[in-house]
Amino acid sequence: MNNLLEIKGLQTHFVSDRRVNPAVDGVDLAVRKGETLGIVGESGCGKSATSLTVMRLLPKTGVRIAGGTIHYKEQDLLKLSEAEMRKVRGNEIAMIFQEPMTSLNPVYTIGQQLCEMVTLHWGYSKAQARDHAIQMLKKVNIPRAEKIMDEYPHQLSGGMRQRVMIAMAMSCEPELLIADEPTTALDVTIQAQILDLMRELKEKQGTSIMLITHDLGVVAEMCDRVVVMYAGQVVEEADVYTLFDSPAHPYTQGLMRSIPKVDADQRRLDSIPGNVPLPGSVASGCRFASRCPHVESRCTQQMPPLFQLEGGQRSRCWLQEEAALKEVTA
Amino acid sequence: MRFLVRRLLLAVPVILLVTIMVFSLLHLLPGDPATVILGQEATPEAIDAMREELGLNQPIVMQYLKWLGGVLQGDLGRSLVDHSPVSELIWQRLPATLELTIGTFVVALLIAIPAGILSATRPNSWIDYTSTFFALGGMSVPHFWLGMMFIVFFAVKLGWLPASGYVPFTENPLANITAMIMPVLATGLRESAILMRMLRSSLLEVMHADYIRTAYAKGHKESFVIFRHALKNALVPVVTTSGLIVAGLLGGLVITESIFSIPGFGKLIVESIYNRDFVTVQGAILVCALMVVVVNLLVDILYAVIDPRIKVGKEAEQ
Amino acid sequence: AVGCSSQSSGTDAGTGNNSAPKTGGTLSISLDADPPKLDPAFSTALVDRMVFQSIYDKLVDVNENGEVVPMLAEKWDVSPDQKSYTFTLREGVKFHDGTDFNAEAVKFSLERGMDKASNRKNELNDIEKITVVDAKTIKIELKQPFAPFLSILSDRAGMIVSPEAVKKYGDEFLNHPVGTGPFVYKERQKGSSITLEKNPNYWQKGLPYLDSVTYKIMNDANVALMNLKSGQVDITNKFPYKEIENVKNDPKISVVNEPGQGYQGIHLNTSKAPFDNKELRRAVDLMIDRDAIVKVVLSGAGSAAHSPFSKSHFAYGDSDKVEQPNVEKAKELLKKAGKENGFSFTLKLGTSPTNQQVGQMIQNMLKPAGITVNLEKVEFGTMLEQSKTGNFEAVSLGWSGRPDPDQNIYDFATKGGSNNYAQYYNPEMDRVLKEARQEGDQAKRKAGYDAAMKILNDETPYVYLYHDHNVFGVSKSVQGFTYYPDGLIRTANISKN
Amino acid sequence: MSQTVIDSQQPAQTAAQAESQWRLFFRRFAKNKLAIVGALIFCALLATAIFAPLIATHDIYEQDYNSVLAKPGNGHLFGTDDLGRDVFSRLVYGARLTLQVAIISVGIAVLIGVPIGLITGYYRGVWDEWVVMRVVDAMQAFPSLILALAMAAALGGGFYNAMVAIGIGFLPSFIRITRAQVMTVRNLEFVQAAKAIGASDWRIMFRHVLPNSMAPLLVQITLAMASAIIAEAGLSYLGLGAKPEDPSWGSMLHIAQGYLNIEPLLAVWPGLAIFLVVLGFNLLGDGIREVLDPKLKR
Amino acid sequence: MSTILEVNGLKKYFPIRDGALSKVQGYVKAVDDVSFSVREGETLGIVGESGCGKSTTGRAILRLTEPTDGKVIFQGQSLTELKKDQLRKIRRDLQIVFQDPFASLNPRMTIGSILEEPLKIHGMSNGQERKQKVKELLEIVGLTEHHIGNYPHQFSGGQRQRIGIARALITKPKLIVADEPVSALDVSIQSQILNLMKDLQEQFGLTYLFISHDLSVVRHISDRVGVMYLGRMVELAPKEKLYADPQHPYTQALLSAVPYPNPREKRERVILTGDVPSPANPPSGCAFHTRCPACMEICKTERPQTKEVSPGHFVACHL
Ligand SMILES: Nc1ncnc2c1ncn2[C@@H]1O[C@H](COP(=O)(O)OP(=O)(O)OP(=O)(O)O)[C@@H](O)[C@H]1O
Ligand SMILES: Nc1ncnc2c1ncn2[C@@H]1O[C@H](COP(=O)(O)OP(=O)(O)OP(=O)(O)O)[C@@H](O)[C@H]1O
Ligand SMILES: [Mg+2]
Ligand SMILES: [Mg+2]
Repeated sequence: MNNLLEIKGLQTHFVSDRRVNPAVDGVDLAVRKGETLGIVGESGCGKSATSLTVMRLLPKTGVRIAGGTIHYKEQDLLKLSEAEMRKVRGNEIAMIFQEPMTSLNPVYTIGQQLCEMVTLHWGYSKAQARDHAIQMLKKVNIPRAEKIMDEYPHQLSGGMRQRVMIAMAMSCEPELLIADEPTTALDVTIQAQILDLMRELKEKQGTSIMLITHDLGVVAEMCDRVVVMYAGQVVEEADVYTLFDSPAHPYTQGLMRSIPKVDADQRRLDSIPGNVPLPGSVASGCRFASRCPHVESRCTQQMPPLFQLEGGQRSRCWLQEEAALKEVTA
Repeated sequence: MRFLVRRLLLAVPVILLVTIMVFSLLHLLPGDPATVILGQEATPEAIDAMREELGLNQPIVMQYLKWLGGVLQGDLGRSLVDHSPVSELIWQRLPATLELTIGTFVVALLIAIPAGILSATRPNSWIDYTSTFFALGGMSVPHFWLGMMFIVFFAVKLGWLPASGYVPFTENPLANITAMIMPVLATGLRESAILMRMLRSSLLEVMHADYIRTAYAKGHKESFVIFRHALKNALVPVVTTSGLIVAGLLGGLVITESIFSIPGFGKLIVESIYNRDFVTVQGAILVCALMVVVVNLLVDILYAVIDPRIKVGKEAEQ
Repeated sequence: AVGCSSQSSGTDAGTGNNSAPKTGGTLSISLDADPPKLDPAFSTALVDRMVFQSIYDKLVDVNENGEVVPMLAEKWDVSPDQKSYTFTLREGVKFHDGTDFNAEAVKFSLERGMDKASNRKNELNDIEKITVVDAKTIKIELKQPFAPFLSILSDRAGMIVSPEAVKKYGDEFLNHPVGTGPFVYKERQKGSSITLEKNPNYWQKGLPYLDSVTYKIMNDANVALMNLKSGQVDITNKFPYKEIENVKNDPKISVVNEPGQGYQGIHLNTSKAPFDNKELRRAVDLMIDRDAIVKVVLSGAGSAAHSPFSKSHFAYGDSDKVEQPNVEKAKELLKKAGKENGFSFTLKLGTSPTNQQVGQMIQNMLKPAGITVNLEKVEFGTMLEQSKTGNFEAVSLGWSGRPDPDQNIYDFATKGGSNNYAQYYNPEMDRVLKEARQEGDQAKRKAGYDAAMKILNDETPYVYLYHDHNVFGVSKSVQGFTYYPDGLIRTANISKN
Repeated sequence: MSQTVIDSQQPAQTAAQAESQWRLFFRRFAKNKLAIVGALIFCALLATAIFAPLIATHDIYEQDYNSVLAKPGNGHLFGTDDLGRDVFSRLVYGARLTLQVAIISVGIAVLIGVPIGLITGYYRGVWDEWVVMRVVDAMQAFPSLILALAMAAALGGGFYNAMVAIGIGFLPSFIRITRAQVMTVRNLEFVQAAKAIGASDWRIMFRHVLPNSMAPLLVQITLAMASAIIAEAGLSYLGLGAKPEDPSWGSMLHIAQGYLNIEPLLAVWPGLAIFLVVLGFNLLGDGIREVLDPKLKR
Repeated sequence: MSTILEVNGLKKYFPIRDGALSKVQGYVKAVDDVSFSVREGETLGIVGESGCGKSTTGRAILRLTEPTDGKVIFQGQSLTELKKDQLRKIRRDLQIVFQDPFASLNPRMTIGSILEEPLKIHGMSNGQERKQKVKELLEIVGLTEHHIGNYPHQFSGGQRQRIGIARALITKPKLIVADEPVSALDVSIQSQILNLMKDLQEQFGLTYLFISHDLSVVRHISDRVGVMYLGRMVELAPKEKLYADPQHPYTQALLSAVPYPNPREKRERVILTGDVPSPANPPSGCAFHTRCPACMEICKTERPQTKEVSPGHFVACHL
């Protein structure tokens, strides 16, 4: 199997006020070596929670990982000790966050923050680390790399900071890069630069990327395969062409139709009525049922499994029951 | 340097205002200096003569300007009561108060920093609850009462420490330290509580910051994340509070000073108010205000040292 | 025989006073307040006088029995008309700064006290002229006979300062005091301590025994006591009354508890309602249970008062008889004043715990007669001004007392007297008191004061409450401590084991 | 271009389920155990103050010279004081004074400080920068106890004057906090929205800005109440403050200090009472802060 | 169609101070000489990157921030010259919808009182009628009268934005400035709101000034589109023209940077180098010259004039 990361039946529950919020409720997905996997879905559907669970960076209290496994290479990350996990973090799996503005420590220079990585994981000396850091900055196309080393985050623009974040994430040559909405906070022209850079790095270093976004445009440009999440679950998975050509799940379909197009005029947009249900509020049945145009009685009673369709596509909708191949994941 | 000069210049109107406030406040006090200084048996003639001599018959604005003129030439005037130069009185009283202030502050920091870190990094644990409870308890004990209880316990019952009586450090360091233990603890506990709460909440806030998550994502240990990445960021509000505490202590130790009979600055001011020794009060409060200005300045400089985003000179509006 | 209140007699507080006094050592005396001015001419506070006893000598002193005895003046003659005093001065006495003590210095010091800026002016008002006869003789002529004159000279007014030092330091003399006393001023830490050193050239041979004396300022009597117990202090000038009983059997501490010369009481403002009415003043006076106050507030360290004269004054006697509280009689008086249903007044009092206790007790005691007392705490400076300007109905303000009876009554009860806050005026009173101060014969003077008290106790511009005792805590290692009726600690004879 | 995608899945509740901000507040508050303790202490204080006549066992003014400084027992739960009065009953009535201290002095600070902070923070400008804030600076450079002391002396002693003095001492902090808060809130979009619909400045200040600036003020109020109680005790301890016969805890301490060696319990009771009540206010304030502080939400 | 709003040479400079008391160190030229007009019933879209002054333009038009210079004429009245009181009256006709559906509703007021407030302020109708109007409007924007007593935090982002729109609508305004009304919303919700806004426009004959950074959203809703860069309007044209035939190099780059939601269409992109300069220190001449792929000498020194390259198509470029 060439899966670098394989998440099975992951359940991450937030517990507060004695209320359980099943933010991630049975997620299955896999990232293959060298590919870019896109994860899309509305706000709050559990994208970040999933990725933080992989990194084991969730808050210490108020969280329960209720089930599932996360296999990275041969090991289950959920079973590693904290010390073992620290060796994975940054070194083998790196992460970039959405907010480049706040993800860098404001009181240390860029250089100080960049050097930490290699001194920690690779045991570099100060001088070596510095050289390496400058190297990395150059790789992410930062002009005046030497000077930037001694500057503080607030002296850089958002795009620059995100480059620094990427440089930092890449500096231990991780095998997997988790990018949680890396460009959402940036302007389109800057976003284009960053996406370009990520593509380039991926091609050069062969890093696998798990790209979380809510922007289907970004998905279309960057990803090989896409996982669509809705209310804590994976509702559809497909390679990027299939997804845009023939989305199987009604939610994906609705999503596609509700985006205004920059290159075409539409009188009216299609829209999905209603709101995403509160996590845990749908007791049974399909979580999308209340907004689904194709809803049937079964939908509200029985949760559809993730049907395996042709071409590696998967969809969590009863409509696909017939079309489904034999193997069905619950 | 330019910044320092400008900051000090900016402090001038504040200090002028302080002096005007003191001046007016003192003159609102019933009981003029001549009456009070001369005491019970004084005849009206003696009081008049005294008023004349002290220049109290002049219009109040003139009195103020005259005093101010002296101050500008570096002369704080002479005490109305014993004619000694006010600056000398202040110099005599400052060491004890400074010692008390520094001691209090050190005690506060020694308690607050470990306790604050422990409770912020283990929120809602028993450590957190205990230190929160003790901190809030510490904030709630009237420190003069604590001082009294200390005396009862450590001095009277156990006889470990002298009940009171200040000995200058230069005279007898050991006696000085034993005499300062109780007062420093009595005030230090309270201030440590305040600082600890401040550190806890600011550290808690910082621990939720994105860059802390980044630090963890790099694979750092928790202790490294806390001490290297979080603590420095959490210090700004702590420094602010420290500044307020130190500024408050300089003139605010009156009660501690009177419980433990420490000839301090606060006591000087209060005694002088009671004696209607206006010149001394004005001088002392002026010095107090100046010290507050200096402390604030130090706080600002510290801000800039801690946080590169804050340029020295940017007013830190709370 | 420690702590007993044997009348007007000196009490040796030390133990084993049979052995020869040891020389050397430092004596620590705690004072309840920081002496503001170490210059007798400008001194305003009682506590100054404690320190003065060590630094300055006076022309005359009082002995344990309150009698005037020689000090810097070896002897004196009084002219038959009582208006001229000729003092023969001790020879070979030197000031601390090495200059000679002589008649010029005496003249200088007295005239300094007569200056209008001096606080002694009032006391020395009657001096007409001072003449230096020769180096060891000085003659003082008075405007009119003035019986308290010698008593006055036994206090601050009679202290002789070094003229050279005054010239040298001017205004600052009070911070560089120079006298002829047994101890020399060394330094002071304002608010904290005053240190004196032995005067090696003291005129009394062999004295003082001690090497140095340190006065430590301890505002709180309890704190002072703790320091006494722990040995940081040898003598305390104030003692917590409630503790007197407790230390009775203390092996290390003895208590000296002796009548002082002062009294506590209440000025009733006779110039305005309600106390412009004599009956109401009398009613208040009548309702007060002084013994209770002495017992509760002073724990017995005092005595009920009905006159300004304590047991240490020759004028003490029947005038000080206290009536027991009497509601019926008080109500009658109220009725006579047209206030059957009672009345209310505001009593201003100081902020000390004792003041407040007394105030509350009085409030309580007047209640049965229907008199409501509103207590108002006033900070001392404010109280002083309001008292002097008559801005009060009743104000609780005592007097620390002076050796001569005149000094305890004259300015309080005569028209325009500096302490006559009650603004009381009775020409008969003025006459009687004036006579008494000019009379040389003590028996006649006493009769005069008895007469004055008769009037005063009838008209009651001032409600005398109690005479407080001077209570000292003395370590048993202290020897030679003698109580003087002026309540001042004389250090020359003290030694320490 | 901050396209922060904000959680849009909050439930649309029906009116029946409607939960006001306050209810939410109380629900979160109720989870904070320490804050509950604080609230309980506060309620106990309130109850004690209200029902003092029922709780007290003796007339608090009745002096008994034959049993001064009695030890606890003999019908006196906490013993008697220097004038033979029942300490327990005096403590109970002292709750009234303590409550008054807290309410009056902080009330003064709030009634004067908040409007000043509100107006200067809203309009900014020369007045704010050169007058109000400089005066505030000057007041803060002034040692607060000394300010209170001098003012208490100037106003002529007495309980209410002490209150005023303490209240004025709190002014700077109330002005500052309100002002800082107002300066944040006035830039929020709903204030802009109010302006856009044509609301007058007055309406914006009092209807939009003020209610949304209350959170830190509420915290400050409880904490200031705690300090007010300590400050009054301090003033009483220095001999100013309440009337001698009135059982202010501070003046009880003042008197008790004279009997530390003989009857330390006399100092213990009022000290404990002050401690408990102040602790209550502090716990309450801390609890409110935790509940309101969005940054500490977890 | 007549012109309802005319903006002429609008400028807004924010002073930069070093500390509260010190001297002004310079200015952020948030809006620097912007002119355009809006016709009755149309939607004018304004796009541009973060910090280019879109919001400031919107606010300065409404005088929510006082413009530094320039003229704003609304229905023939010069807003910039109005007194405070007159301005408050005219605000019934001129409304705004904000980006942040969380911050733009007073969290301490119920929906009912939020919606009633404008009516109260303008003394429109009595209590009973007001309640009625609020109910009607809630239905129009897709909520129900059950919601009247609820507080903002009890609603989802999309619902809140509906409330924001309702508040803007309740005084029956002529022009609504919509400052990124859908940027904070999820795609599926965004389309609901866009549809609602379009419906309302038809129903009430509204005019929109629609501010957004999202080119596709602007394209969808606008009739004409203006592109802003660093406080200046670089291009303004009917949307078909602008999207089909962008003239300004910046517009071209912007359009090409938008990721297409179509994996098969890998276009040739103009990727701009560098970052948007700070408006506190804008480049000389043409503000875009530092990033422009077709920069000429003249661009560095001279600020280009706005030219009408074809009817209704304005461009500020030396090319
Ligand atoms: N630390 C936390 N404590 C409690 N609940 C949390 C926490 N983090 C996330 N959640 C909840 O978990 C659910 C999923 O959140 P998550 O952040 O994974 O969403 P997301 O898909 O990343 O959304 P977005 O696009 O807004 O980033 C949400 O309902 C959120 O409220
Ligand atoms: N009150 C203010 N004080 C100082 N500068 C301001 C102020 N408001 C805006 N600015 C500055 O003016 C410039 C334009 O801001 P504006 O908010 O109009 O941009 P925008 O195009 O709306 O950006 P966004 O897409 O981020 O909302 C920015 O650089 C901003 O920092
Ligand atoms: Mg997320
Ligand atoms: Mg904007």
